Amino acid sequence: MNNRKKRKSLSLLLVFVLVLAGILSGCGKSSGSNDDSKTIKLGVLEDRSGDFSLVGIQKYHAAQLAVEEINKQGGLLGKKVQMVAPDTQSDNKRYQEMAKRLILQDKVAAIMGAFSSASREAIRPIMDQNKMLYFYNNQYEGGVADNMTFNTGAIPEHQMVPLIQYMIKKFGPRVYTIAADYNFGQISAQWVKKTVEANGGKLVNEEFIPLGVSQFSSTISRIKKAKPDVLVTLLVGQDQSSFYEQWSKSGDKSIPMASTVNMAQAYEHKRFAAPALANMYVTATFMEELDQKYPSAKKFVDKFYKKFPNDKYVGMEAESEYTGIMLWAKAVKKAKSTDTDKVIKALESGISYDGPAGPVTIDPKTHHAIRNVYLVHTDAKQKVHIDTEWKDVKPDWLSKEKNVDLTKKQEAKQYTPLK
Amino acid sequence: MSKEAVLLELRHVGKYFGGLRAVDDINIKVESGDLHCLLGPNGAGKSTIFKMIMGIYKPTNGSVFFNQRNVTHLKSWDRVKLGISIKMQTPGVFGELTVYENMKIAVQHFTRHAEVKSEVSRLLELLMIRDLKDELVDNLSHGQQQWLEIGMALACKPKLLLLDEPAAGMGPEETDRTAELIRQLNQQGITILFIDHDMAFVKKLARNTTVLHLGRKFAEGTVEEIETNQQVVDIYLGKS
Amino acid sequence: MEDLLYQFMNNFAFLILSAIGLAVIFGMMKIINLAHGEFIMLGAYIATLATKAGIPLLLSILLSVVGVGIFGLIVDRLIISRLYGRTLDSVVVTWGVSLVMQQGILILFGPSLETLSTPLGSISIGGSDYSLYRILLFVTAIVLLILLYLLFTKTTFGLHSRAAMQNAEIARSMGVNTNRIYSFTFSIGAALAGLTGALYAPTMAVSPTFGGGFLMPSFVTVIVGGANPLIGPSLSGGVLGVVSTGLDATWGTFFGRLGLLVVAILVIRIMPLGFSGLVEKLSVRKSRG
Amino acid sequence: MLLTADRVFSGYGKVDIVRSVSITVNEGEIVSIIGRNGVGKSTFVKTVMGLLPAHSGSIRFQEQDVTRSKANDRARQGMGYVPQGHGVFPTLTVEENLMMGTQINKKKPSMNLLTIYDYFPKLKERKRQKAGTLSGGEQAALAIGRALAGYPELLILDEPSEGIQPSIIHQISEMIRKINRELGITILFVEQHMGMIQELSERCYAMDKGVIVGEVGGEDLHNYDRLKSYLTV
Amino acid sequence: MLVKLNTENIVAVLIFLFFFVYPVLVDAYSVMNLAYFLSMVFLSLSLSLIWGYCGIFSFGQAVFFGISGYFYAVFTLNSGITTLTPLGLILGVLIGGVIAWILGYFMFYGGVNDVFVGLITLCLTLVLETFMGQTAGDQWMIGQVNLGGFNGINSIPSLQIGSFILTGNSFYYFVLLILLAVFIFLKWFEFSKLGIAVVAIRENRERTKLLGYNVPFIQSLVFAMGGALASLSGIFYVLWGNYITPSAFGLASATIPVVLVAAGGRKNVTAALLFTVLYYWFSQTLSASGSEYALIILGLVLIVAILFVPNGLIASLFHAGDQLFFREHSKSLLRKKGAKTL
Repeated sequence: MNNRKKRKSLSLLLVFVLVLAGILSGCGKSSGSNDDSKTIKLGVLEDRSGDFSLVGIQKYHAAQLAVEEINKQGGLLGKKVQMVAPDTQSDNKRYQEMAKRLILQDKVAAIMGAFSSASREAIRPIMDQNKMLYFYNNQYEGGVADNMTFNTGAIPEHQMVPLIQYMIKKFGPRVYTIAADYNFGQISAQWVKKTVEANGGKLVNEEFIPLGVSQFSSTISRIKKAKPDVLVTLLVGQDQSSFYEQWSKSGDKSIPMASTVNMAQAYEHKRFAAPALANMYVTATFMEELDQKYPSAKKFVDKFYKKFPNDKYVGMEAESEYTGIMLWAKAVKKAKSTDTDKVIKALESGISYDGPAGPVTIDPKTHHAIRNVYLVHTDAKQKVHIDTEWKDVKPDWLSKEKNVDLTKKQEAKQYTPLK
Repeated sequence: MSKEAVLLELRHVGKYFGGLRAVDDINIKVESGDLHCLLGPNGAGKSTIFKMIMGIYKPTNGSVFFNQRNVTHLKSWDRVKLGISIKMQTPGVFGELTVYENMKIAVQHFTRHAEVKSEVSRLLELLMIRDLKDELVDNLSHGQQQWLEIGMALACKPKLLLLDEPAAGMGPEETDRTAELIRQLNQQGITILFIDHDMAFVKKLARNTTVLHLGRKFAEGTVEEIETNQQVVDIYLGKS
Repeated sequence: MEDLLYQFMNNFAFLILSAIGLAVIFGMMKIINLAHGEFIMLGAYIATLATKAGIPLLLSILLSVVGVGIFGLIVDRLIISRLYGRTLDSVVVTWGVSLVMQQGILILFGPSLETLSTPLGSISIGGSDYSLYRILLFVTAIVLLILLYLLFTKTTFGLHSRAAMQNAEIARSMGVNTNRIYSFTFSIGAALAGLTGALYAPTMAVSPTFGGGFLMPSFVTVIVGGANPLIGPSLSGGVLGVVSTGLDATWGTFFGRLGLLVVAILVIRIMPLGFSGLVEKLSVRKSRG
Repeated sequence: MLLTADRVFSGYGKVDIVRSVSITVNEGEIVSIIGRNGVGKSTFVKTVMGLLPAHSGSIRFQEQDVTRSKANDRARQGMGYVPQGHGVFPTLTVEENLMMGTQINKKKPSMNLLTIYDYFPKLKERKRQKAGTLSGGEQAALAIGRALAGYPELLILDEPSEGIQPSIIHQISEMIRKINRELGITILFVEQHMGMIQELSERCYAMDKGVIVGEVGGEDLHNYDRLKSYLTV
Repeated sequence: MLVKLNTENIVAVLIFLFFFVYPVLVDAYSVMNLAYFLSMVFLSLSLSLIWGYCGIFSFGQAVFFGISGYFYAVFTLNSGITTLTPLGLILGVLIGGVIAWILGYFMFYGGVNDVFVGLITLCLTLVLETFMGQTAGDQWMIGQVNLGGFNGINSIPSLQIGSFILTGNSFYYFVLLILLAVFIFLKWFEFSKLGIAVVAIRENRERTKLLGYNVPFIQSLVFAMGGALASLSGIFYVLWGNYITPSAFGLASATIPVVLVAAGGRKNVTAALLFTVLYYWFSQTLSASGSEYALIILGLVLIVAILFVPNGLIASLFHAGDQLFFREHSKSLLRKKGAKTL
């Protein structure tokens, strides 16, 4: 082969590789190089495709709404808030990649997001490593004690404890739990057990359903045999929500169901034809239907649908996301800085925001929220009735039983009730 | 002849496919140094016997002995290591590799690394296809592929070489060359068992012959005996 | 006992209906359709949307069958027809198809649909309620198996497709347009998936990920059943139905699910051609002996 | 002229195995193509049948250019084909195999299965049996019967003698001749079995290395040495 | 043979040169990100080895990826001694290899081959996903480590050699050096004695047996090597994110290597390497854009790639490069990779 040809080919390939390098590094830098701009960047990681998009899109829209409002009112510290929101695609790997990207490349001031506990656990250590302020605005199984993490959603003290007490008192002591077979379901089931025992009830059985199971005939037959007074359902995801339709056809509809995840999160009562979700009792920190009774809720719901007229529901996770961003904004204003330590200090000062479902206050010791809880149930036509409300429920299990005080002690772990 | 001299022995070997008895109760002895032919019309079970000797098929009943050792349950590759090697009816060469590479695959397993090249050359020389060393095997003629495959079988340094229709599809010149090659190999001490239809070819080579018909042993003896056996002639003409 | 029977019927119907479309496509064309779940999902969407639009359920189900069948035909003509005989490439391509379909539906219809109510109500036997519709699903599964058997053994199409499966070149020399046979087979497989989706739509939550739950049972049923779409699914559906019902009833859902997979692994190891391979072997032996 | 192939080039992939082959077959004739293994005989008849594309050249059948039409269309137009090794569908029953033939073209009359069973009485005995369980000779009969069932104008046979005992080869030759005489079906066959070639052909083309090297007809067909020179070089 | 001048080898040299200077050109995030892509390259290479070289089609690389990831997590978290992390890495790779060997033994000695290997391994990944998914309870402790169910295990220690913790650039270079070593090994392996036998097995399994090769043994061996490589990938993934979940065993994880190797060019390790990096970069960029069309674009790209470039996108580019610049129509499969689908 002659040398000229060799050189020609080499140079062509070199060009190819350089172009490739340019693309790779260019992509790495293009969006991250404007640190000193006139915006404050807020990272939002929510699933807009895949399994969790049902709730993820609601939360993403709520975040858009919150950021828009903040900017309308003049932004923060004289700067506009710019939302950086990759699609995490219901993929935990993606959560990690994107969290690192938001922190290291986009240099965001704080990160909101994650729906499932698994997604949260995927990114929480990254937040700790990089000292990034993180808001997990979601209902969950509780127990996370982490200096960098704040939670504005509902936890078992808000939901499970009052719910079980109410159900046992109203319907009887025999409780049957079916729960998704993963961390959320198992820890929540521990809460059920703990609360049932504390209230003189009896747990007749607890059954764990692997994620992705959509056929429930054996479970239904076991429940019917056990004849419980209350059926607690802690089912997660689209597949498992098929339970209700199947239960309504071959189960015993006279047994009342109780849940902390249904309706307020994934609006099963609107998606399923009656009476699949009939006779269901739920404790929630927010639901669209609160607008019947509470003006602040109505205002929020109206705003939401005005901006997103095609959306189907505004649930409690959307409210948490919205409130979380508002709380963060308030803290930034108070700290007069986006510096993480200062903002955390401001948040730990017992900061409070009057949200769509009443005041939400950060509990400094646990970084969880003190907030109102509503108990609702559905009638045979799946119409929602608001039964009771508890005001300013404290998330104090961590501080009382586990001696967590994040203002004094560094922590980065999740506690479970039975350990 | 002493018992030690029997290299290959089939004892009451049978192979059934479902209800079909492809091979039924066959006894064959091949002595060391023999040049032995399996004869028989199509469907007589000749190739099936070869496959059982090689361990490609497991006999339904009976046993295969090689060098006084029962090899019925040995895997193909272990039999190759004991010294049985085969050229199959349809060429099993690697069409997308070159002749040299084909030979290398076969040779490297039985020859020390430093000697692979010279061994390949020696075999290609023997087979008279040295000029085709760098040719893609797919471009070879049918006859050349057959030789290559014989070469690959030889690379395994066999004591017993099975040749299934070694001259099929060859012209007379190629056939003669093949016959010469087989005789030469036999003289070097390799025992050869082969299948063929062409009586002229068989007559040139074989000392002992076993005739199969419909899966059973029909006759055996020297080529001359077989040739004059009226019953053998009959089965070939379909009278039996 | 009625309970166990009812559960078996449920499991059997679910396994058969999950697998049947996949079995036809894999058995006849050796195409591994990773978009099978999405075809099922599409069927569920068409049935749900049509029913919401006021079309009677039965007609909506029919619409799904036709709709997904036509969709399958389009996918075949555009994509699969270029891959006949390339089993492994079909894995990659159909995976791509599934990504496109799932996200496409999400963009078009959002993350979930309002679900239909299961029709027909329930009957009470021995003091226990059983969904009539689910019993009907079991009957449908069996009827479907019979229809499929008739289609492939009694019709010209069936004869031609079995011939094409064995030796496409010779079938072509017998006047069979094998490409049309393959297209039609793929379309039938898709239509069956659509039917499955439509049938289960009123019993489950309908979302873009609807098909995901069907994928594992369908693959396991096809694997255990083997290549023959006529014998395979019915046998493996029966055996796996018993296994999963038994494990589920004694040790719970998790073991029921794990059991399916373990059976599949063992079956491939012991008889790679599955039940239908075994049956074919026995039947040849019988007709020879 | 029933079939004309004009300077046909074809092969697998891009390589030409058949190079510029031209033949003609007249109505009612029995024509053979002879030659050794691997000279391109099968490739050529597969091209005639449409199972392989012609790289260049043309094929006319019944005065129509069929060079670009597909195998299934040629079959429907009246070409019957008996592949090498007979190619029965092993897990279909004998009757189903035959039905493949009767359904070749629904617009044309097909042959009654009974007629076929008349020609091949063995097949009738075994009509419910899986074709894979038949003996070699029976499979050959089935393959011929199957092609016959579509009532072709032209029957193409690729090495009908292959894998068959010598005694049966003779029977098959007679059967093919009978089909030609009684049903008026034109025959084109590929062969290297001397006996069959001599017994059956009215005219034959000799092929070597992808080209036609000679044409033999009439008295020459009984010239053993001449034929032998084509079959063994 | 190794330094033969053709497009593939030139590109390989350039890629590695580029990788070595990359940290100088870009910020810390991009380096970490490429480290992640490179970790996933091992997974593709493992499939390239067993599928491309040996013709074993497997969905099971995710099995070894996940098992070794979990092993590393449990081992290092239990030992609590961070200097033992390299031992965790080595043991993890060995265990992945051994498990692959056992699985290979189970399959190949039992005569399971071709698409059935794919099906068994697919079932096995799903078994592991199902099983690991339900290990959230307290009964699933190994030593002091809870397997963590669906949420998986996090805060897994990074690799520490002596007192030096490998993070950032040092982790990147560590991965890169091992990748280079593995890459050179694979290139050498192709023409080694075993490598040639492996190609023979891919081309004609039965015939290779008749040349005296113990085919199931060689298949198991190559499968074990593939398992070890996949394990390396799994551990690097864990080191990158300090995290592992059962989704490592999921359908998507099982499918991705197949997709990458098939679309890149299965008989060519450079193609697998390059395509893996490009794919991860592309899909991540799409995801970061937040576009709802990301997955649709990705799906369409894969479909088009397989339909129009069946021998693999990158491998075909190499081939075109060879024809353009080197005018060499090398004759044999051993030299011309990816020329024909198997």
